[in-house]
Amino acid sequence: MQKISRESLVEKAIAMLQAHEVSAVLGWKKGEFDYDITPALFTDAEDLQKNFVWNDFCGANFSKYLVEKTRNIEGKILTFLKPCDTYSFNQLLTEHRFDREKVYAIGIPCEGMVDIKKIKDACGEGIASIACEEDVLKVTTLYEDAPIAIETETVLAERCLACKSKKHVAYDELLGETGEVLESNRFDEVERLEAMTADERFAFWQNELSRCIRCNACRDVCPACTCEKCVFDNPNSGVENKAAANSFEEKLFHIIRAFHVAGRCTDCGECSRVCPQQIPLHLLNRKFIHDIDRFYGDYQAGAEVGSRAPLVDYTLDDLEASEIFEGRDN
Amino acid sequence: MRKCSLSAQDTLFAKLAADATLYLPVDTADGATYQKWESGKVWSDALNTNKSPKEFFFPQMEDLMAFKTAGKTIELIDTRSETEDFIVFGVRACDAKSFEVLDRVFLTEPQDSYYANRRAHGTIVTVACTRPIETCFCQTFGIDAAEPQGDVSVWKTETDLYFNANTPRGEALLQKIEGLTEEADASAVEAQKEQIQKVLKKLPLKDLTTDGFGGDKTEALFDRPEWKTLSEACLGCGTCTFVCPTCQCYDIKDFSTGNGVVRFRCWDSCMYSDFTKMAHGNNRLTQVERFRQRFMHKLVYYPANNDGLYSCVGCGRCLAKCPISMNIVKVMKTLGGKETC
Amino acid sequence: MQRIGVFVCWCGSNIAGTVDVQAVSDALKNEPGVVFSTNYQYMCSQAGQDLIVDAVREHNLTGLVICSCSPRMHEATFRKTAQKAGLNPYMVEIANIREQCSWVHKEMEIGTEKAIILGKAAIAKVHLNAPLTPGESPVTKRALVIGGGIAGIQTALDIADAGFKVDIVEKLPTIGGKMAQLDKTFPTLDCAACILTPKMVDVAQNENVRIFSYSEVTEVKGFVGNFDVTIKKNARYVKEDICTGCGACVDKCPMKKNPNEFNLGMDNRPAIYIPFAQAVPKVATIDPNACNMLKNGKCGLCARVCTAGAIDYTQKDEYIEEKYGAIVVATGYNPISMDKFDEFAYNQSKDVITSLEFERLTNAAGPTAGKLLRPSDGKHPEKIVFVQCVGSRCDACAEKGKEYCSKICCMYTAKHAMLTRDKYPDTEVYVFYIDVRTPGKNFDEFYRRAVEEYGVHYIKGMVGKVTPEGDKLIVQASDLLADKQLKIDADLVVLAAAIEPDKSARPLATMLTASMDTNDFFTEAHPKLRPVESPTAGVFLSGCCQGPKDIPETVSQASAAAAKVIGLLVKDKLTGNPCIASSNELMCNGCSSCERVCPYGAITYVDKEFRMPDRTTRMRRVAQVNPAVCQGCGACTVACPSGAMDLRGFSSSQIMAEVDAICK
Amino acid sequence: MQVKEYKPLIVAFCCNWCSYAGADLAGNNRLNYPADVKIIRVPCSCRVNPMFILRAFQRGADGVILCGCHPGDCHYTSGNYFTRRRMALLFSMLDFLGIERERTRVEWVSAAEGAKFAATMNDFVATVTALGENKRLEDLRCKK
Repeated sequence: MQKISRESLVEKAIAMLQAHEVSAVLGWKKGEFDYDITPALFTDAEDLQKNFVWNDFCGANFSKYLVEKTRNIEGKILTFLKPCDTYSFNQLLTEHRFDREKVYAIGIPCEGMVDIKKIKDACGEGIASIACEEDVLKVTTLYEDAPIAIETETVLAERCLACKSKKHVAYDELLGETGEVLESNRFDEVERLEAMTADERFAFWQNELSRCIRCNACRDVCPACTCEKCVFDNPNSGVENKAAANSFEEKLFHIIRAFHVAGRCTDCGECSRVCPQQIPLHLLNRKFIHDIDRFYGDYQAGAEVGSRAPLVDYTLDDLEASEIFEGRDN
Repeated sequence: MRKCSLSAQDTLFAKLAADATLYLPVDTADGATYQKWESGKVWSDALNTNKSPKEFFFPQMEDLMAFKTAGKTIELIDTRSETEDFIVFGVRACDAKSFEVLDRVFLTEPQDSYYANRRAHGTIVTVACTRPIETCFCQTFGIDAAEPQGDVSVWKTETDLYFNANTPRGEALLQKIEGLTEEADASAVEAQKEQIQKVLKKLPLKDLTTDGFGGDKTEALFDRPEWKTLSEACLGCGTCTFVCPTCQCYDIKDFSTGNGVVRFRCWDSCMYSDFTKMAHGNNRLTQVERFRQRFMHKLVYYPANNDGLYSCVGCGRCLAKCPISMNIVKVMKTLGGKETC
Repeated sequence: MQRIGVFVCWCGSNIAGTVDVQAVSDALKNEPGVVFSTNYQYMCSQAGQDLIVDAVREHNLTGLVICSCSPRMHEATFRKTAQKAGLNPYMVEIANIREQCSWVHKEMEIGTEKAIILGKAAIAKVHLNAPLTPGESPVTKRALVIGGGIAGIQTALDIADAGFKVDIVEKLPTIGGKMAQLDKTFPTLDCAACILTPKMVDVAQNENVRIFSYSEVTEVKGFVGNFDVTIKKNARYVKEDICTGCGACVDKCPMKKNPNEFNLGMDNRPAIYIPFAQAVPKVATIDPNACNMLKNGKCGLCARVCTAGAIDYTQKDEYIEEKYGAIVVATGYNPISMDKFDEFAYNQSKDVITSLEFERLTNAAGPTAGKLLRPSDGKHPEKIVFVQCVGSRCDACAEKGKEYCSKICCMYTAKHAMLTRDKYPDTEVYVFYIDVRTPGKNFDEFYRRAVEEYGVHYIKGMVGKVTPEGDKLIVQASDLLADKQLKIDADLVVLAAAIEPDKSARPLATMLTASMDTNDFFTEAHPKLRPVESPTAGVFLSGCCQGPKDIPETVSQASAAAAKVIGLLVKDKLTGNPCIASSNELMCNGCSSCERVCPYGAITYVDKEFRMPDRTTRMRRVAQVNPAVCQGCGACTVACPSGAMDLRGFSSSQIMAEVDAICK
Repeated sequence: MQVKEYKPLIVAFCCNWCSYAGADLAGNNRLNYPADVKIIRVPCSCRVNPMFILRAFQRGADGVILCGCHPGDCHYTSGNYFTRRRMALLFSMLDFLGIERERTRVEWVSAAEGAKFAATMNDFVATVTALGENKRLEDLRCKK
């Protein structure tokens, strides 16, 4: 259950729309079921009243939409930003990807979003309805007579379990409270892989990446991937491909993509959320983040606008490439 | 109708796998996928596999031909080879129907020999869905989850597997396992069908109809303003296309290996900004147009050219997989049912 | 499709000894696009070059591959040959089959095989070569020198003497800099003023030189040959062109008690002042923080006594915009603050002074008229302790001081010690040092004279503490050579404070997009080969802004910088290197990654309207490379995630084609 | 039966100002190193895109080495500092994916270090030869 109510967001949005302070509201729209929420632009109060949703399923990060929507919409856009979204928001501003003046950003607290896959694993397929209550989700299914209550905590998305920050690093206004940067265990899985032998790591990634269907959802949802033309869509880039012919091309795509967002990725976790094949793509990004932290000192992309990403920076006594494995024998 | 005890499953699979490669859905940590059966692999009860079985006939990537270069000479190489026999076991009714959609594209003249080759060697064994889920809407397209088509239909009960051959190829397959099966009456199957019908009536999408769609609705639908809002959040990725059992678009590309060129085809998505890009540019320049194309094709253009057959089978994969949860159901509910223009 | 000619050189037996050149030219003849292939004994000879020219004409060749020695040897030669044959010179690629093949491999078979592969790589690359033309930009024939110390003066004089206009911007009311404050100069001991002031006069009188004193640079735009600079001329409340420098106002000014900067605060000056007698320009300046008229509107005495009518209390800061072709940074240095060095009691006793203060104390124009007297009581000091390396060569971990050697202290301390002993032989002089570093012409001899002829006590060891006790300063120190602790009751302690770049350098570096090291010294374009150029084209370095220097070194660097400036200004047009980065504006995201890795500040962003593929028109921020500034390193091409940035002559597709050919 | 001796394929990217000149010097001094090393000249090590390195592996390279000026000596002042960060991170990622870390290397070779260039190449070839053929980053389509 989210601490801030849907009603207070709707009320704010309607007020701003009616005062002509903004011309559109970027929000989460009610879906077919209780869990399939779609990002949408609302322009009238009625639509907001009827279809605006704010609950435990509003995982989508809106920051990237601002790149396109600020171009195509006259006037300001009101957008609601969860703490993790604000990092992407700042990073995009650092890279001049949208006009800050065209956005009214409202920071809202987030208690973590749930993962529908985990709910299905817990309750079985055939979800008929889900009600978000305090700390509990009440799930009815097509095959169970009684509703099943599951603790929200147990079905939180992986990325929320390892939440890096409850602090809003950008906003025009806060609704509810902002929190603190958290100590998280988000690098544990990276370290678990690092502790494996090279053969084991190879087998792990071979298994994961071989499932990739190159739908580009990871790239297209990624707030760091806002290139006018992606190298993988550009026949002149030398790496363009539409489908991975073999394990080399599977690796090529994901290595280069991770490299291109290295130092710019805020670790929002959208890539893994949207992957239809459930490949833990965020681990590649986290590997880069973890390495950057270890090699060059802690750096959080998006923590502040205008900060210099580690890959466009250097110090005279940086680690040598030959030194990165020192103290590791696997 | 033949039946065999569920406990004899493995013997049955071993028999089938003896002279044809047998594929069936197997559970993995990340959902069910079709895998080559070998001893120890367990047939999954999952309703939908992650990817549809269309790739058995229309793989995501396949070589069409090759050129070998040496100095200034170039030699053309036919890379085709006759496919070996294979069986796809455990196909759901919706996916089974998708083969008809694909056949109408690939097997009409000029026939796609790569597809035809595979189709000629594949036997499809379907299975009835006892536990359809909220994303299922095959009924909308007249598909009966209790009566799956394919070469052989299978009903799985608590204790037994029931088989019914629908085609000569299916007959041949049943022949092969005759020793492992016995003749059976249909009462258990009928009971199951009834049960399935009851569930189907409970499904949230049971009332979804194709009203307002069909081959003659181009004008009525093309300029509807709702396309804009529907496509508003579309990321332009290819997830819906690639998990869809009926999407059949592909791109043909050349890959230079250094010693020659491999000409291959791979799935393409009309949601991509570079789809059918030609020398003059793209014919659909905005995501609204691309988004509209995908659904107009499934609900209008395809039926217009294929005797009213829709190129959606209601499997629900796109409902489950779309990163932003925009899908054909939302499109149909928004645009359908009305005769406005 | 290119029509490629392949020319395999034997280099006598240098190549032909280990590579079957006939086999190489035969094998490469079969490569796609190759219409002509041959080999010859010496391709770089006149006959060899003629062979190439003839082949180009006969076979209509569009691209050339020369399999020969290193491109570092003869690339330029063969480019000229191509030009002679009517081709663009950049349609040539060299396969290095000598240094990197025949000379490092022994067996003919292996050498030949590798030479063929290297040839194929060059062919693959030349397929993608495009004609390149260096860009041209005009040169504004005027230089700007920022800083009017000896470095700036020398640079300006040399540039002016070559016939170019040059402007000096000095932030203080007079030029002259630190040298003007010095008493004598080492190792010759001639008086600083005697050698500096004539130069100050020269520069003031040189008709090619304009001096903007009491001014600073506030904005720099543009690039090499074409800088647009804004100079802020601070209001000095005296009309510079009218003031005669008579000094009547200075004498009459009632606000007399203001610390005199020129004497480092050791005496006072009035609110209206001329820093020193030989100041250039010799005009008065009103200190607005001290002047009663400016603060309270009461007084006006100076205006009344000024017969020339130069006083103008309403003067405002003035902004001047000027174009320059080259900029020389000569912002100089300052001694570091002694605030963090409590152990030396600098802030506790007036008799602990820095070496620069010592200079003023011994200077005839200084606060004591050149008599060496203690600042506290005006008595003659009988025991003086000089402490070297105060704040120099510090441990990186210590949070005070500098890691580097300030370079000049050893010599001026020897000078101070020697001069003291010379003038006051009764004075005992101690010098504490870590090392004495005196390389330089006549430097070590100078130091040895101090020790041997003048009896200065040089003690290797660091001073641990200075404690004022009564009218004495108790200096606790260790003598490392004798391995004992010393206590000296000194009358005067002189600290050789480390020197650091002037504080104005950092913001200036930002304006100039010139890079600095962690100590805020400007970085050279190359530490050995281009020591007076900054990596930013058109920006040059003179004097201590680049690193600690003594006067002779400063002057030679100043002249070197001037020579570089003259070399630039003498050109009517600048021809660039055509192998530079260029941005595909349609693909550019405007994300600034490229700009951040560019060492030359060659990349800028413009908002530009584009017609997009979806038929909309959009304002987009896109990167543009200034061809006059880009040096072609390619750092930006990798920083660019979309691949919009590419490098001409070394494009991504060219390099990948080479990779493919090698790995075939 | 005759077993063909395994010869690795090594791609060496050398910056024009230091390492390429170092390689030239190795030639001038007739210092041998295996012909398996093929050099590609780039203006600066910072011109080398990770895509080039992966491309080389795809096309059949068994090892890729990047040579540039020593830190502090870059002809373009800062190029090799960026190279150092990029390659440290890229190599770490390749290792994370289970690709043998010995197949990639960065080495600073000045124009005066002909001997170092030859020694480096000898050592790198020996290391890669011991590893054997690159299997983990290969593209079978590119094999003959």
